[in-house]
Amino acid sequence: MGKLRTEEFQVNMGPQHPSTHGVCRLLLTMDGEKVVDVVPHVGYLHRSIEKICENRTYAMCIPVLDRFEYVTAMSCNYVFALAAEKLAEMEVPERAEYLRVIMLELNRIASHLIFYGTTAMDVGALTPFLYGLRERELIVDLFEMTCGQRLTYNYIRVGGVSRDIPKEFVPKCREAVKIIGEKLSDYEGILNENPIWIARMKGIGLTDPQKAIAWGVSGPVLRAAGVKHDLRKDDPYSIYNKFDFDVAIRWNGDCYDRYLVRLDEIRQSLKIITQALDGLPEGDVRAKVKAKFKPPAGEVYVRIENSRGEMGVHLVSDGSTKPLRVKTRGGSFNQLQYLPEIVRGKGYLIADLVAIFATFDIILPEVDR
Amino acid sequence: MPLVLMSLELIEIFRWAYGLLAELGLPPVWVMLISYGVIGVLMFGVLALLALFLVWWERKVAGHVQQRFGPMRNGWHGWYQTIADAIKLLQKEDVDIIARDKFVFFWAPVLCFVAAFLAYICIPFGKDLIVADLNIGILYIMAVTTFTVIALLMAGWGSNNKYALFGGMRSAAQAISYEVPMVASILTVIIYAGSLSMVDIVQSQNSFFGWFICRMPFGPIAFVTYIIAATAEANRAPFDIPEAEQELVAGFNIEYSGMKFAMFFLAEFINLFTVSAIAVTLFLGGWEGPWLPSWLWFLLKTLGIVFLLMMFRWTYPRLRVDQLMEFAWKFLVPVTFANLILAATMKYLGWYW
Amino acid sequence: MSEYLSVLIFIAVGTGIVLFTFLIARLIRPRNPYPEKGVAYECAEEPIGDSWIKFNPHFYIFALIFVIFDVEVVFLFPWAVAFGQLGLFALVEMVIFILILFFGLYYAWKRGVLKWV
Amino acid sequence: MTRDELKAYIESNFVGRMTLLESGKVEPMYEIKADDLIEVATKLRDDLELKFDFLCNMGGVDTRERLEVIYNIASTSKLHRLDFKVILGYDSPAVESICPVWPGANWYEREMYELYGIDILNHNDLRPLLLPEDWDQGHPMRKDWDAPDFVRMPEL
Amino acid sequence: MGLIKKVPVYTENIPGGALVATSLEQVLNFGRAKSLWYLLFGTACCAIELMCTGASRYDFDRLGMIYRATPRQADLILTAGTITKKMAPRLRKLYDQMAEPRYVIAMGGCTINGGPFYYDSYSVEKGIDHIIPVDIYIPGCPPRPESLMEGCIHLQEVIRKQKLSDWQEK
Repeated sequence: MGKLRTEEFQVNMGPQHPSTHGVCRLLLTMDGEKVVDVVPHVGYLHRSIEKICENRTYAMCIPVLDRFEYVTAMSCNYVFALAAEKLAEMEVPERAEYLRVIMLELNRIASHLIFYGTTAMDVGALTPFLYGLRERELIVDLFEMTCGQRLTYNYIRVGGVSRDIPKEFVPKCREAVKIIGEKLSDYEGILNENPIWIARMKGIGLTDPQKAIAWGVSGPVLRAAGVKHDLRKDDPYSIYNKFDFDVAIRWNGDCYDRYLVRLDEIRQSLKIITQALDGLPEGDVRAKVKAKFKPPAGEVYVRIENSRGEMGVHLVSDGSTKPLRVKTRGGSFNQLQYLPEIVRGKGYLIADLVAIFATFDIILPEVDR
Repeated sequence: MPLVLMSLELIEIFRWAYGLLAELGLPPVWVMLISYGVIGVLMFGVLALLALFLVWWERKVAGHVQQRFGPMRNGWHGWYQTIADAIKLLQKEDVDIIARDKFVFFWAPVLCFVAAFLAYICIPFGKDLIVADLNIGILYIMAVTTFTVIALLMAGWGSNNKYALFGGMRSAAQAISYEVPMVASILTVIIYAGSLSMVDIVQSQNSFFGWFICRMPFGPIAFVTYIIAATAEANRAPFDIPEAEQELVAGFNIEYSGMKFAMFFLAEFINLFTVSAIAVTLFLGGWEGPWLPSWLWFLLKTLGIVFLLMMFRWTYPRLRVDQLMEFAWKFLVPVTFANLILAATMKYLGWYW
Repeated sequence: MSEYLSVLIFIAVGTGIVLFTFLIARLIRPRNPYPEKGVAYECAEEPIGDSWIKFNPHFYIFALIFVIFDVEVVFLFPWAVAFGQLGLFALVEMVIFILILFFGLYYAWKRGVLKWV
Repeated sequence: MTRDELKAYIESNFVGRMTLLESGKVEPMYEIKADDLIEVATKLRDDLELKFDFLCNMGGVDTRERLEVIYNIASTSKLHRLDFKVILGYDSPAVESICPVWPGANWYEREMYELYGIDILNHNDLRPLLLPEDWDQGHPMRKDWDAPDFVRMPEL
Repeated sequence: MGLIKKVPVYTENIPGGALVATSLEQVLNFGRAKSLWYLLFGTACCAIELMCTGASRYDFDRLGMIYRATPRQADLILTAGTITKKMAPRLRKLYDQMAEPRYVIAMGGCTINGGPFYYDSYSVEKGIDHIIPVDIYIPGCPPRPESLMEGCIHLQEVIRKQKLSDWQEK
């Protein structure tokens, strides 16, 4: 058939759209059902967290940073606390480190469960969404037991954690780990072999590892493209080098692999949590921190492996009680930047774009801050 | 109680009323008009109740599949939830969309509902319980239900909204693609029934092994292909791409609110019941069954199929639009036509029960 | 033919009932139009351009294939009804008829017409 | 490479082009001249021993005395990390775009342009990223920025 | 048409007319209250709690609340999350596009007055009541699902007390 020219037109997807996970606006240039180009417009959730942090003391920064990436608020707490500790060259009690690892990994699972649910929902399976959130509630209960909050925890502080865990925590946590481990096979049973699911996910949204690195893509998206890059192994922070776990990796870099990598990561996190619970030492949970915490002047960039990729903070201190600059970095920022690269000119349909967006697991506060 | 139920036969009432009217000395045409009119209104009442029930049931099924309860606060297990919804929709503002095409926008929901409603003229709810036993019954149903597509296309076009346009286009493409395999599966039944009349089709499968689904091997194939095509015709998940929430926000009905939206909603559930009723009539022996009154058998079987379609919706991911079309043309059409030839050959050779 | 009168009456009744419910709704619903309310909804943004656009012509090819098959189906209906009385000749004839159409479908398939957009 | 090896390697290979700063607490922090930026960055990326192929983060800093642009880079194969910065004055600060070296810098630069007013030279697209389209109140991340509805936290 | 608004006026002189008016009022209010379809609109942290409320443990559907993706069919906006200055016009647009009767629940501290982003923030709208009229405020950062449901039940009570005579019409 000869080329017949059709009219290209522009459609707004977002800021209020069920599958943009918040308030991203994708300006699509369409040719019929085909997506010719996509331009992300962000900033609808730009809350000036960095500016606020510059006017807060170090302790007060942490609750604000909770809202930087609320799906894994523990990571946000941790990365800032880690940066401040590095600046002040502070030692953290071992029990606190164990608790931090348990919380971080629980939070990673919670985040991936949301991913599982929302991705299934975006691809049109409505029920797995509720299953994912149902198991997430178990983890949320644990957090609530520990720090009294369901979503924004303010638990990991400079020098340790805010308080010790209650004594019911460990058995409850073991139980949750067991249940989630069992349910995980259910999740895989629902979707992994489903022909419609495979048809929708396989071969869609291929990422090129070299390009992805150049664009700063990290985390599960990069690992699904066959790059074995996990900061827990490559640039170990906290006590991750004490635990035995594998880096989940897949090689095709399509939506299906990104989905599988995340499910595998849940499994690895469960493994880490079990080991951490077994090895949990007694002792203090917080180092002595002065009421007016003043790290010496200097600057540091720390990065951790969050569920959406590398999360980092560049912290600049001028020796006063308030940081001079808190520059945060979230995985979604780079991934959303990279999104047009893999969609442009590939002839994906609007449904594919939704699947790609979902498996990139972009959440907007991390982009907009 | 069962005795009362068994004596409930609409046709008797109709005959009685007909005779009464004829005695009054009205011209026959008027008698026809009035009696059919009354039946039409009655049918609307039944369908409205049915749709209310189906919406409630859908929400309960969804709830229980998803390990929650669904509506609980309005009556016993929320039984009057949909009534509240209906009252709400009745008093919802009808927004004047500036850029719409006024005529098309207004008539789309009407056509959508009427198309769904017309099918009920020749659906046999039970023994002798049919409005008019048209001799081209099934062909007629196929013809009128297709009007729904035009209505959805009108809704998509008339809204002057890109998402709605996508929804309308998709629904048209989907409906015309699945029409062919659907009709081909129906034809396998017609070869054996030898008639297009719905009543004749039911009467030709008068024992359990006479049900067309039990005719090996083409019966089950035709049934499965019919169910797949019917799910697509009724725009149900996993074929609900015209209103795919995650892609097109709400698809063709994106700009509709209030009563106009309610008509689409109603038509969707009426269509769901229609395709299930056709499946029952063609493959599952219609009203045939022991002990219970015929209409109850029909209702039970139909609700069983409806339940099946609901379970589809809440378990499967959604197909992509191109996969959907390819599935229809590259798989269903060849399979159904091959099945048709197989059935015809076996009929000719006499290898069937 | 009197049965077919019921179709006409049902059309009238159906339309009448829908219009009646619209009328009731019109009586009890609030009405408060203002220009912002009537803007087409496009995910909370101002729509870009008109949505009455030239659509991909591929779409019509599906419609064409459908028309061909639908005409075939129209021929098949009387054939199926009368099949019991017709015998071998009708069977062979219809198989040939279907096969010819399938060559057409196969051709369209190979030309890549059966690809959506 | 470990931190000390990295320091030594850079000292010998980037003579006069990268100045070690005191402020870096964990990883070495260097200063690079604004004119030299692209060349040094390309070399950092392409050097077979360094292979800094991953731009973690970049952003502006307002220290009340000057403006800085910080770059945090890492290597996904060699697993080492490095920070460097470009120091700019307040009057017409401008820095070359490093998108040719690390394309991921694109949005960071757009963000820096609108929040700090640091001009990015040779950038292909400097539309506002985070702020509203009709923003006309200057560059809010500067320390001396103020606006009518900007409420400062009272000192505790 | 707005005829309904005048029903109390017409019926007050008829014997028993007031009864008709009030029962009509009750039936209509019942429909509105028991079938609040909310707009799928979440911006930030509260959206996660909104999701949880819709999910298995809390189950919004019990109250008859289901989500609609398009504002034309929604009755309620739950502003789940911070509204920034860039988002504010869009929120207003969404509200404008909703068909009446429409209700707003300000969920979470950010939408009530800016919450944790009140001080030192240059881009957060300090309270959505500058933009759209709010019926119910639910404090919390983010509010728990229980308090969200409580807020919705309160809104239902508010709706049940509406009068035909103050039917929204401008």
